[in-house]
Amino acid sequence: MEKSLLIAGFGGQGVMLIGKTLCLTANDNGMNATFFPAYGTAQRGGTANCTCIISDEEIGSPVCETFDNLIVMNEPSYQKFAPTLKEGGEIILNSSMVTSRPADGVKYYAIDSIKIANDLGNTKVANMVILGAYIAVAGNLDVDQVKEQVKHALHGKEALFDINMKAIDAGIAAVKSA
Amino acid sequence: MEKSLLIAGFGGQGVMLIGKTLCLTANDNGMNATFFPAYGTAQRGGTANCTCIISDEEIGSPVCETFDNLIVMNEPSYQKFAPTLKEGGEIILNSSMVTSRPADGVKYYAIDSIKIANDLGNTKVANMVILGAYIAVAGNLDVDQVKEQVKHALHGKEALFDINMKAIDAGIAAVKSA
Amino acid sequence: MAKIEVAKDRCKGCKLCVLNCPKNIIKIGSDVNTAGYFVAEQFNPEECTGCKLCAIMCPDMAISVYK
Amino acid sequence: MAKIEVAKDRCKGCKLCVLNCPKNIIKIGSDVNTAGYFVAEQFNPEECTGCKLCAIMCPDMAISVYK
Amino acid sequence: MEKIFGLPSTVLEQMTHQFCPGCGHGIVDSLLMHELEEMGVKENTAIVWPVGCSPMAGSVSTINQVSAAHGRAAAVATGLKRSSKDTFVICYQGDGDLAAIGTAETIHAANRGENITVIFGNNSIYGMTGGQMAPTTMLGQLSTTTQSGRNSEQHGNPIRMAEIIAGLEAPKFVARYSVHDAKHVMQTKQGIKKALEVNKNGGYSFIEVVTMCPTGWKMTPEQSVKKIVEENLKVFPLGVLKEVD
Amino acid sequence: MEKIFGLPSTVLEQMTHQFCPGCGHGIVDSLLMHELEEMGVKENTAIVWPVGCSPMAGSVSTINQVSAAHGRAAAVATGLKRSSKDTFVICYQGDGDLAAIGTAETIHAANRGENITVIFGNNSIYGMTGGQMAPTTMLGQLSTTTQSGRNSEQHGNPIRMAEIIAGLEAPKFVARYSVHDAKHVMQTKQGIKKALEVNKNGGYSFIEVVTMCPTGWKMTPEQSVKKIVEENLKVFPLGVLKEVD
Amino acid sequence: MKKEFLKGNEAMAEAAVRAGCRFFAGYPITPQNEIPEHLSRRLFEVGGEFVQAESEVAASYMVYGSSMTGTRCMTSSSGCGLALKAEGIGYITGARLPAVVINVGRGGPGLGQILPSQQDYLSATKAPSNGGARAFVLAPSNVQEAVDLVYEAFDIADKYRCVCYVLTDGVIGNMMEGVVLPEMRDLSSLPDKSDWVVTKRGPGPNTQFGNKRIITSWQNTGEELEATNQVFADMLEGWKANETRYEAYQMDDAEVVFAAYGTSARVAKTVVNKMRAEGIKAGLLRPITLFPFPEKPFEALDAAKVKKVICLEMSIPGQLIEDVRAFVDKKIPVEHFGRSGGVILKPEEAYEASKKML
Amino acid sequence: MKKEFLKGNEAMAEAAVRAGCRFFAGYPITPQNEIPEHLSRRLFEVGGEFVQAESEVAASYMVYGSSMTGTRCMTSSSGCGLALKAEGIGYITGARLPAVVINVGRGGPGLGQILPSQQDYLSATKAPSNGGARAFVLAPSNVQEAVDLVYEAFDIADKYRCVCYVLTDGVIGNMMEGVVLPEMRDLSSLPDKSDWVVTKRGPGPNTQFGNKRIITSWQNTGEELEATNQVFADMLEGWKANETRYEAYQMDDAEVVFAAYGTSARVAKTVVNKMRAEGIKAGLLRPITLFPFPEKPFEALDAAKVKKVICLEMSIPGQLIEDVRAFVDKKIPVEHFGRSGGVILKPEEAYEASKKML
Ligand SMILES: Cc1ncc(C[n+]2csc(CCOP(=O)(O)OP(=O)(O)O)c2C)c(N)n1
Ligand SMILES: Cc1ncc(C[n+]2csc(CCOP(=O)(O)OP(=O)(O)O)c2C)c(N)n1
Ligand code: SF4
Ligand code: SF4
Ligand code: SF4
Ligand code: SF4
Ligand code: SF4
Ligand code: SF4
Ligand SMILES: [Mg+2]
Ligand SMILES: [Mg+2]
Repeated sequence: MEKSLLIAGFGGQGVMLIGKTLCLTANDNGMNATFFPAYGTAQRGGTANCTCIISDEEIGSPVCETFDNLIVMNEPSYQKFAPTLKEGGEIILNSSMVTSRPADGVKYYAIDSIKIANDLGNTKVANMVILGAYIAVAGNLDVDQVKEQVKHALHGKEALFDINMKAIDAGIAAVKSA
Repeated sequence: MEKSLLIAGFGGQGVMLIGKTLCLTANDNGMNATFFPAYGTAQRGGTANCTCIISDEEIGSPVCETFDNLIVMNEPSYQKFAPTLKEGGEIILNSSMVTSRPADGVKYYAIDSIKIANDLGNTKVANMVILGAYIAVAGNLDVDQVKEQVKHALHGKEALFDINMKAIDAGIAAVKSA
Repeated sequence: MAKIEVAKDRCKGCKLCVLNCPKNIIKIGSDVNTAGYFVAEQFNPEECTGCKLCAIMCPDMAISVYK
Repeated sequence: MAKIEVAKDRCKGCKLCVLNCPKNIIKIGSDVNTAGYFVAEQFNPEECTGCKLCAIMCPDMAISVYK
Repeated sequence: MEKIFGLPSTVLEQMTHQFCPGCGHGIVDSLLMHELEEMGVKENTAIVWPVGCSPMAGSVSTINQVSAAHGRAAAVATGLKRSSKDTFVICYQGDGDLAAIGTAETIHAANRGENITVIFGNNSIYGMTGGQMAPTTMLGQLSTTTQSGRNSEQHGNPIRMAEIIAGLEAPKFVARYSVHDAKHVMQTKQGIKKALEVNKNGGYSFIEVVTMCPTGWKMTPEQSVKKIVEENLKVFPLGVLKEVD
Repeated sequence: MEKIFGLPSTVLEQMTHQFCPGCGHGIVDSLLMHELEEMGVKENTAIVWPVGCSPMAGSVSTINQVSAAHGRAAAVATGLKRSSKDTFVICYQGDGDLAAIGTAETIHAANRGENITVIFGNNSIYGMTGGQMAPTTMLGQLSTTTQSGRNSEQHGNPIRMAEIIAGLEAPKFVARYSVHDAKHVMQTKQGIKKALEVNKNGGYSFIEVVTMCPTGWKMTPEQSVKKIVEENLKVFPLGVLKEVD
Repeated sequence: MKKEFLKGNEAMAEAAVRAGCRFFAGYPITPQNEIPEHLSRRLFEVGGEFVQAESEVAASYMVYGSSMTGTRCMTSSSGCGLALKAEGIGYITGARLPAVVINVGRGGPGLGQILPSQQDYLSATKAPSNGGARAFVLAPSNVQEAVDLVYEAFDIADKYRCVCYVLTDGVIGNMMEGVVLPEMRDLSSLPDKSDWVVTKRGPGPNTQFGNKRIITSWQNTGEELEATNQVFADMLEGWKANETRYEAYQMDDAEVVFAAYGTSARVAKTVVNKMRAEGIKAGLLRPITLFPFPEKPFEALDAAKVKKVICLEMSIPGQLIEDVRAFVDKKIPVEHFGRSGGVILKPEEAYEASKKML
Repeated sequence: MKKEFLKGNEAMAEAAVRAGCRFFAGYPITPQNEIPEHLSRRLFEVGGEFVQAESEVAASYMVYGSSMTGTRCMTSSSGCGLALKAEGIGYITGARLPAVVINVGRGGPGLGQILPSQQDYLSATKAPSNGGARAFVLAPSNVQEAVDLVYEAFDIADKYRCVCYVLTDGVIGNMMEGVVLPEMRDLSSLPDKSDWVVTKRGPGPNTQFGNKRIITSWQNTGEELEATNQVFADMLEGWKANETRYEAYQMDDAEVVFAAYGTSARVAKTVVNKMRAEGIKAGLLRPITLFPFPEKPFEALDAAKVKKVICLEMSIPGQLIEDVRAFVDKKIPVEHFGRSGGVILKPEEAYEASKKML
């Protein structure tokens, strides 16, 4: 099974980190994964987005027009990318920054990542909340393996392990309780 | 009728001037002519040669392997180019500098240009002697027109007109008397 | 009497105006503009001399000065 | 006692040796080499000091000096 | 109250610079736009932009503009000016552009004394491509291609272009400025004015401006300003290097 | 009698130079060939020839050689030397090559302090291509592209490369010589020796040699020598410009 | 009209002046030096500008700079000099500016040789630069045609706002031949470019806001660049449909067809004449536009009639043959004979080799 | 072996190091900067040298200089950077030196765009330089293949003493994908070059007299250059006969054949799968060597079976299509669909467009 995901937001919201973590996990787990970061001059201090495809089989195109899942981190990204969701796909909304909501019938999860992160004591882990939420929604990756990846990325900052793990769990919980 | 001519010698022997003069005359006379000077790094202070083709009709290739006529101004050029004469072709030899002679049956004119020029009072007009000789041999150009060209080339040096004209005539005479 | 106006959507919160105001009357505020930057603001206009140093220093031509 | 030898087929008759011999004992002769150049020659070897100035000046490395 | 400073008419209100926060190019561009307005030449000016960050200023400007290939601004300006003597031609180039790939074009346009003004935004880094070493990078400075700092053995030393240009005969005005604080920005403004006047009177002028690239240097604008004072100006001394009347 | 001067073993007896009579390149080449023999480095030397007349010396030499594209000798030398530290690398370039198309490569190899020696045969003309203006052509000098003489308005002024190179930090020896007479040839010989020693000890050295191109100047060798004294040396002063130990 | 007797390079340079060329930047390289040399004098006489650039790279950008003022302009070079101009040719093309480029071909690759050669066919026709840039490529085969095509090249460049590339070689550049020079164009009769030149104000091709003119080969987004690519693609289709030119010589009943351009086509003509004299039905198809390539006459060759196509080229391996093969019926064998690297193809050897192929 | 998850550019750079590359000279340009950046650190670690050149032109000649010492060496660039390297590529080719060149394609012509594109097909395959120089051109379509081909490119370059050119694009250069890196080559296992390197004595390829080595792309006479051209031509024939590579995917019974390389081939695969799922007999021919072009599988397409060939490319106008058209039976219609200028081709649109063509 192949799952395509687009993650979009401002630069600095951790868009790339989320995508890479997911793909690294899949790769280490023997699955195929492609991570393609959009680049261009418009990127300077502007928006950021990336495409992640994870599959059991060989991956054809690493880019696509429509996606199984979207993670939208802010309102402009929502406006731009909401139409790229496949029929039957699911959106994860960072509701702290996205005010719009999908049309009826589109499945989505509104995650107030900043509030959740603040409640945990550090605004900066908002992206981990979203990461957790996605794992819960997609269901194709093992939570513990993802956590290992995050720890790996935090190498040298062991003090932050705990709060990041909590944020992932909180994201998962937010989806489950939705 | 198309006539191809190769002129070869040392740099400084007037090879290019002879060729250009012939072609200019033909051109002014409504005939077609091509003048192609060989060039290359080996030329520096070395040998010089050019191909002249004169014809009533459109000229195809401006270069060829074999020629109706050759003008050879020195021995090395003779060695190199003698084999390029067409069957039935004619060679004009600057016998002041060329000691070899063609095989039996090949028509040639040995012109002792330097001696003739010296006799006229100026070694430098040796090339005009050769020019005259060629006109006589080829027979496709009008002597007076050629002389006009030479005068044109000597523009500003009117004092030299006379000796140059004489040199041409001497060249013609040398062929006729051969 | 003088004052400055910061064009909110031009400002990128770089602080160069703050650093160069001889009167120290500019700060980066808590307002975020559409590009996500915290914007500079003058907090003591009465002290402003209209020296234009902040404006000439602004890489984004965000500051207008009035006198 | 010294003398020079000019390698006939290297010489191009440029006269630089002639111009630079402090003893003025080189000239361009009337001999033509295979490349068509008139070749330099030493005409008063007994005056030659073997200073090598002619040789070092020769662009064509045509001169050998003996002492 | 009267507006005594604001957007010049050479700048489009509806567009904002795409520069990073605190980028020195923005300051230089601001000075240039004001100056062009003040000199009344904005209708017949063509700015030759290189490839690099500085051309991002182009989109906010109302001045006619040309994009030169990376390094070739001075050659483009030469062709343009020679074929249109009434056009006021200005290049504004970065250090990768002017001092690396464009070394030959820069020096020869100056040496021919082309009737142009070259403004050289020296930020000691390749900003646009993500922070690689430039010929003007400081010794010890980190960049993505000098990950343990530039060292003179492998990478050579920071090169001083204004000094090279000043050593040529034709240039009429050559100077180096900095935009790290307001005082120096005011001086830079005078320099640009002078350079453009030389241009108007027929002659080549060259202004090097030491600027900050917070993004490429991986510093805040505040830190960048400090780095200029503590490091860059020691290698790139300010002042007028050549002035001919 | 003993032979005290003759062909060095770095020169092939069976080949003669293709230079025109009185060409200064031949003198410089002769000095270089003698020097390489004297220094005992002929077996592990590579001469990087440019495109121009100077490489015609190559065919008579027994030294390993490389032909660089026009202007790129210093870049070729950089790659060669960096990948083979034991090879002694020398460039011998003309003025069109080094001071026009190769300006950037020349300056940046010098600025990086590449461990090479650059010998610059400055004959104020494009010899090989038939006598076009070079960046080092004198004002007033006739050439096939300045048929009424070079003038500074249209063509700029003769450029002084040794001065530019001497202004950089890395070069260890920079000097200008001339080969118009035996005394100056002897000085040039010392300069080449010094430059090669610097190279051997690890460092960049640059020697500019003012030379004559009788063919390009449309003069006899004798007139050419006179022209150097009367014109060229006034624009290109001789001497050591930089020496670092 | 007086038929002058001129060297190809000089004649082309003069033709440019008469076509209204008022700017030239170039760099010396054999075998085309008479072009810059002639123009260094002539352009100042007619009020234009000549710059001997510091390099071929710089020369190409000087031309770019001049063209954006609306000035008719040109550069010329040979061999590796063209490789150095590749980037600039792409910029000119991408910015949709008119310019004329002459290549007087020499041997390659690399420095190769200064002697005449036709080894730049593919580079001229397929990839004069990066990014899919294409130029309109003309190939004269005598001095008169060289003059006429250079003269016209400026019109083509202006009409399409493209690079018009004249591909010739050291034979045509250096030979002298009779030629009638065209009249001096009145500059005021040249196409009006006021709607896009950078020396005027008002909206232009790249203007988003206000009056400013922007000359650039950069586009802000992929979509904008794609749109430009599409305009260019459509233009190329138009060229293919309307602009191809060729000469068909003795083709009516030809059974042996020679394909050749430039100097080689002259050689081919001599060979055709010789074969015809012997009763062999030979003919010549000579592309005059190398790009757009005259596909039709080659596609039209009838396998029932034509026994062989022989490409004569001064290039080994053959280059023109790649295009010829692509369009000729697969049933007709297409062969190559050529010389290369500066060796000039001679009619005698071409004749011998061709006879062997029959 | 561990499958790492790496960015294409970085992975190619590391593959070069492991293949024994010990010299790199380059100049920054998006989208390939991670190649020089990675090598600026790594090459010094392994005892090699990295030079950030003053320009692309200089970089290409530094590589030329390094290669003649026998060192495995490389340069990389994109778009207009390759145009500037054209002259150097010709010199390397003409002097018969081995070198690897990577082009991470971006939009063009001119400056164009930094976004991914496939607009350099013709320049890579037909005319990477002047004078008829050709390079061996490889086109990977995923990161693993990019690594493998870069690794092998050094062997190819050494084997033929040619430029081996890896043509990829901004998608493959910038995407991350799982990849198994090849082993580190033992430098002593690399081909012996002592018979021609300039750092040794003894007769070499251009030696006339004595022991000296001469590295040059110049030849003293047209005849000598022609002989070199002929050697090169023979080598190209050998490539055509022995070295072409392609992937045939679902081709056995294919009625609709896609032709695509690199990133577009991945898109094509997705389209093929989708069509197959619908019962349409689609297949893909993916050239891996772009030059030598795999002519045979295209010539072999049977007009009785194949109804259409569709070239998918990130280039408008199409470029690969010129080769495909030249070799496919004229009876089979060959069409093009693509995006250009930096717009990445998407499988959905490719599918829609292709369906319309059926
Ligand atoms: C021929 C060419 N080479 C490389 C590039 C890539 N490139 C774009 S901008 C740039 C340099 C940016 O540095 P600089 O000139 O210092 O300008 P800055 O961005 O720092 O202002 C480079 C190398 C290019 N566009 N064209
Ligand atoms: C890229 C390139 N451009 C131009 C040329 C033609 N060319 C050959 S030598 C030369 C210049 C010769 O002048 P210079 O460097 O001064 O050397 P000289 O012959 O005077 O010693 C030129 C322009 C070339 N071979 N390659
Ligand atoms: S200098 Fe300008 S951009 Fe920076 S904080 Fe002040 S107003 Fe904002
Ligand atoms: S005008 Fe002067 S005093 Fe007023 S805010 Fe700006 S810098 Fe400060
Ligand atoms: S310097 Fe040498 S070449 Fe010149 S005349 Fe004397 S010996 Fe002959
Ligand atoms: S060695 Fe000295 S004295 Fe003797 S000939 Fe030569 S220059 Fe004259
Ligand atoms: S990268 Fe540097 S130079 Fe470029 S806009 Fe940002 S701060 Fe300015
Ligand atoms: S043309 Fe000039 S530089 Fe070249 S060999 Fe002749 S004299 Fe020497
Ligand atoms: Mg910079
Ligand atoms: Mg010179």
